[in-house]
Amino acid sequence: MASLELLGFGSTGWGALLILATLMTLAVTATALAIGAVLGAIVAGAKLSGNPFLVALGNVYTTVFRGVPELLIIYLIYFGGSSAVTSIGKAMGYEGFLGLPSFAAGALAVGIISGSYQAEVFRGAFLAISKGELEAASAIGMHRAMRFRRIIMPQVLRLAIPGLGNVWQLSLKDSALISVTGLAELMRTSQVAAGSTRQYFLFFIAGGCLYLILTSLSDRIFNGAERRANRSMPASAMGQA
Amino acid sequence: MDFTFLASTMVTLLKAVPTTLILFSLSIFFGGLLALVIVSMRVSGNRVLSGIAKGYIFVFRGSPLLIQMFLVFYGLGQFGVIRYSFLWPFLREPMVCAVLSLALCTAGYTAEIFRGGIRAVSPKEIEAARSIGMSGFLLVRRILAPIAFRHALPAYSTEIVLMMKSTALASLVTVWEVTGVAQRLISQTYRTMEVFLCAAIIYLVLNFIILQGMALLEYSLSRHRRAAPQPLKA
Amino acid sequence: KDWTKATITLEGAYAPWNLTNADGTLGGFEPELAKVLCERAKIECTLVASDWDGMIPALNAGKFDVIMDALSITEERKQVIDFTIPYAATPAAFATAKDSPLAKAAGTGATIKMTPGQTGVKEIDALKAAFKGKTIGIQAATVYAKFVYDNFGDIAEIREYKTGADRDLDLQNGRIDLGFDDAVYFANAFKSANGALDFTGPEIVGSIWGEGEGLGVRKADTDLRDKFSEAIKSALADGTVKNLSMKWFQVDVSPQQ
Amino acid sequence: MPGVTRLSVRNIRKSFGTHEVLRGISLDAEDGDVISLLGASGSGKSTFLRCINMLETASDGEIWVDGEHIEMVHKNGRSKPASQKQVDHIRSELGMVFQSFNLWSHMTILQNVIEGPIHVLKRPRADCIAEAEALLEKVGIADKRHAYPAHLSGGQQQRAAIARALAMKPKVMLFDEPTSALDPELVGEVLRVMRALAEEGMTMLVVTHEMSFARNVSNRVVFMREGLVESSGKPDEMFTGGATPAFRQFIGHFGSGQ
Amino acid sequence: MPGVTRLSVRNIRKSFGTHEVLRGISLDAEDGDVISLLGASGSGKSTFLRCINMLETASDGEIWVDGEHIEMVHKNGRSKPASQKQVDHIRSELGMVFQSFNLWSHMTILQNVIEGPIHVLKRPRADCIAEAEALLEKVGIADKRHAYPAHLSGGQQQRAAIARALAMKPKVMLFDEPTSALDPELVGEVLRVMRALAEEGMTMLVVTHEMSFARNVSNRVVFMREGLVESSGKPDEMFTGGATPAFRQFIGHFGSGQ
Ligand SMILES: Nc1ncnc2c1ncn2[C@@H]1O[C@H](COP(=O)(O)OP(=O)(O)OP(=O)(O)O)[C@@H](O)[C@H]1O
Ligand SMILES: Nc1ncnc2c1ncn2[C@@H]1O[C@H](COP(=O)(O)OP(=O)(O)OP(=O)(O)O)[C@@H](O)[C@H]1O
Ligand SMILES: [Mg+2]
Ligand SMILES: [Mg+2]
Repeated sequence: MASLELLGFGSTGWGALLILATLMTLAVTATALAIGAVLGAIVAGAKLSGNPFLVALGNVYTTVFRGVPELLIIYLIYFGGSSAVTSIGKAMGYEGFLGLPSFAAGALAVGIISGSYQAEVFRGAFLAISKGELEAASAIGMHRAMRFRRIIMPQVLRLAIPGLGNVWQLSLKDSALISVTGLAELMRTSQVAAGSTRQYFLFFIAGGCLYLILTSLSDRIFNGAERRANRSMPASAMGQA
Repeated sequence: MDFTFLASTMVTLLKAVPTTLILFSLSIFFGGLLALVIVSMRVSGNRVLSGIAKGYIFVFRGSPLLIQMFLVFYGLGQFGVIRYSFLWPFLREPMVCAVLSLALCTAGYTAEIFRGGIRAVSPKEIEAARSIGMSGFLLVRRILAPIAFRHALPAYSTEIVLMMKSTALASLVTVWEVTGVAQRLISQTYRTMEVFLCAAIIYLVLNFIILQGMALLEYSLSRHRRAAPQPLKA
Repeated sequence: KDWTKATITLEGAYAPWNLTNADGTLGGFEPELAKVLCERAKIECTLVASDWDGMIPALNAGKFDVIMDALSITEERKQVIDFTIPYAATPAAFATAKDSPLAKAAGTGATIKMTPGQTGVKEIDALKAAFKGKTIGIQAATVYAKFVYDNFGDIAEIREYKTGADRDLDLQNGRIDLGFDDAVYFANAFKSANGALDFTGPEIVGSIWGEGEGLGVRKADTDLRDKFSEAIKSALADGTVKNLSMKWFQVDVSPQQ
Repeated sequence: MPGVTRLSVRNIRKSFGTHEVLRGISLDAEDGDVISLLGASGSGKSTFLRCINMLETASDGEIWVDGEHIEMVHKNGRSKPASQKQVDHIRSELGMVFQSFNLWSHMTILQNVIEGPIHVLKRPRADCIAEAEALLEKVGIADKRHAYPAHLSGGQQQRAAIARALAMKPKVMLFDEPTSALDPELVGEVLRVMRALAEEGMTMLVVTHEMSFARNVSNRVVFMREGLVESSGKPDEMFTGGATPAFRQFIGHFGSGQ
Repeated sequence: MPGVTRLSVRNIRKSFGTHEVLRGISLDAEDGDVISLLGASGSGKSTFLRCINMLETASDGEIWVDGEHIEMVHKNGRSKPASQKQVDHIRSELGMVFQSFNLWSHMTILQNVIEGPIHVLKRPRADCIAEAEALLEKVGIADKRHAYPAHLSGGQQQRAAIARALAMKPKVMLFDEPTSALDPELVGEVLRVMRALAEEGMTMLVVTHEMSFARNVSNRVVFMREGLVESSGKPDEMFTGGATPAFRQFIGHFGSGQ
């Protein structure tokens, strides 16, 4: 039971650090999801635009960022990004190092990856909107922008919620890879605690449980949002076969 | 760019591709089988079975694969019961453990994906089947499964690609696949970018092939949704 | 550039070289030594933790100025970064389960000295006979890995682990028969294995392990390297390194000149 | 063999939550009977058909199909069929054409039609195909047999659904608004098919809004209202003098519109 | 003000790929005209309505709405409207009730009805709500105003779609089978609403399979066949002696069925 003391909050307990790390994971993932939402919307727009050049560009984005291991993308942005920023600084006469902070680099990397998944989610949601409803909007004289704002947006958001829940789950786990940037998120803190105390199982299980807590909280939020958004849908459409 | 270095790196990494492919195909296969079991428990209507399935999905979807793999490989051996059981000769093998934990993890995801496919089957088509006297396995085999699989396919291709990338973690349990070899090369040469670039190209090509294959499968399974081959009669 | 400030990185999870305390502060042999070295070099140092995997690229990208993380001075590393003179040099040895038939192999308790590429050492040949057909676990991409491949690759199965800790767990689980690593590291690892593991065979020292562990700096920062080398020289000379080493390792790891 | 009772329903009740949709309906159909089921939207017509082939389980009442009694068990306030096997068997003797067709979207029209005969009745494939093609010919969509449901117009889908049900050679056919998606010309065609079936002695229960069918094809009209049989009788009686005020109001538009 | 031409269509043509669906259709509608558009399934009735409000762009032909000519540009073989602004404006003067209703699923019935008046016509919200409630009352679904479309029966959705179109106070209404989902009683009700609109002088173009509507409510019947107007005329003429053989065959079931 001495080992359990290690999880407590006293001077020898890792509880406080683990909680902080959990919050850090939450913050990184939430930031990444927001970045990904913007990128995803733009890429989905490009893929749906019908302009062959934009479509190709969108396809390259989603293929590359879904097809290349996440760790590599994080490396590219963390190190590649720093070199880029530093050389820009040099060009502008600043001597010395200008780096992307770990948090920014990590959130950006996970956000770019998450953007490739969100693009597909948004695209799927758009395609699921009934064509008839769009025509009905045209038929009363709504112009493009109004149609987008009044009819398309609200429905895309509703239809995208389950998909976004999955993307959140993916990003949550991708955020574990940001530990290579030294950011004290949950995975790294579990590893550091394990390495410092040599209690590998204790801290990996504790870390796993904290991830599960995050999952169950976010599941609850997404389920609630889905229920709310689906109040306009028939109950029977959600029953199982 | 140092092309001789890139070329020799590529050769080294390509030698690890078979390991990656074995990990990938075995875990997709066993994960898929397990997912079928779990999803049938999940939709069985039996509260105990469905509860077990829910718990399984929650745990394996909700925690990082890295932790799962660590616990399966290093954790199971801590128990004398397992170490002295008939299972140990299998569990001793790193490859078995790697495939086991990959399959356990993907089964959780895949079960959810299949369930989504099942939910998307129109209840009306099921009723039509019941109304001619179909039930049980016949109903599943002839109506439910084909329609559900078609619905689940896009999400399933994404999961397969994720799985290909997940095999990268197997070096944790001493199975040296492409990413592991790349990392080892990096700690020998410290040329991070070049080595990872080669690895990225390999994964990109593998995943591109997989996605094209899945798109082809999807296309051939969606004849009933495409525009009719012959012009519609007026 | 005049170095009045520098950032030193270490993993913070490689006890007892460096570790993180439950309150988040860094402790261990290296953080304490770093404090001494910085004082002597008159540099105001900041310690930051970072991941072992990205450490050398991050140094070259400029994220920090010095690596102090039990970093062995090797030829490969010298191609990409520069090193100070070593502040530690450790012996290496085999470990096995206490109840294993391989325990107390020939030469246990003795120390032998080896040079790079040396063959025909009789103690090693004795071990080769004893370890035939066994599985040896090593940490990938280390000097110890190269040694095991060179000397035992033809008679034993070799399994590479990403970290030493993973290998230790498998040694306890019985998946492998032997491990080979830094003896100081092992001595500490045995404590948490509740006495299930122990050394077997002789301790191996000498230039075969390179010069020892030094601070890593960017190649351009020769002035910084020299300042720290000076500080290390003085800390070795007055016994500071030895004292810290006894405190954390219970043995002296200062390099023997 | 007229006079054989093919379908017999006694006092069927069904509630959804607190809403009692069927409040005790009885009905008998003999060989060759064609019964029109009329009633306002929401009066429970579809629910009644669904209870007969047990897509819904009635809360109370008895059903006999071709003399076979459907066994039910009642356990803590809920009923369910005693044997899934019996249910499957009885369903294979009851043809159902759904209000919304419910064709299987992943199969061509021909595959839809042969599915039941091959896999439920386990008959030889070649025979099933030959018969299916004859049936598709009969309902006039033989040229569409290799098309998927999504590529057919509503009227064509409806006829495919009829062919699918007939391919099972049921003893009794249940039709739920079989002409709702059709233009007058096609309505005429489908009604011709149904009239032919009636002449071959098929027993049919037809939910319809098509008064001309009720009047000219069926030999009995049942008017449902709020979960009860409000009135029933021979079409001639119902559509002329003998109608109740409620039925008169229901057909008001039809009666006066022309 | 009878005599004002509200809608004028000249020689409209439309092809899908190689299939020419409309092959030159012309039509005029004056104030208060109620024109029934009849024709077999697939004869191009829906397509014709969709061309009028430019949901499809006709390959050829001219359209005037309330005297305003819709300008088209023809560029390398394809036509498109010259000004999207004019299209939006003209659409807001044309009401459309779709065959499949197309209610906005994420809005309640009331929100569906007030959406256009508030956001397209930019009228005060309070006025729009008051008028919407009156309209919903008129079509008999005021009690459902806070329900979402998916929770309504087909007949209720159809009436909501009519209310939504009327709320825009269009000069011309285009109806695509406005009674297809209704039982005879509701058909009667909806037809009453349309008759009232006709009496208020609304110009209407109605695709229908409801012969009694064509005969009793409309003042002109246009029969389409294979993308052409096969015949047209006053209902009395069309339904009695003056019909062409094709039209007689089309209404055959209706003519003889009773
Ligand atoms: N699954 C269900 N859950 C709750 N209520 C239901 C369900 N199915 C039907 N109802 C209700 O039962 C009543 C009868 O429905 P039913 O479909 O039998 O009507 P119907 O007579 O076939 O009408 P229609 O002519 O519109 O097809 C309706 O009020 C309907 O709202
Ligand atoms: N988008 C389209 N692409 C190709 N063909 C089409 C398209 N829309 C309609 N058609 C074809 O044009 C023809 C006319 O269709 P339309 O919907 O106008 O018929 P309709 O007269 O309204 O029939 P119904 O009474 O069944 O509604 C049909 O043969 C149809 O297959
Ligand atoms: Mg019904
Ligand atoms: Mg139409």
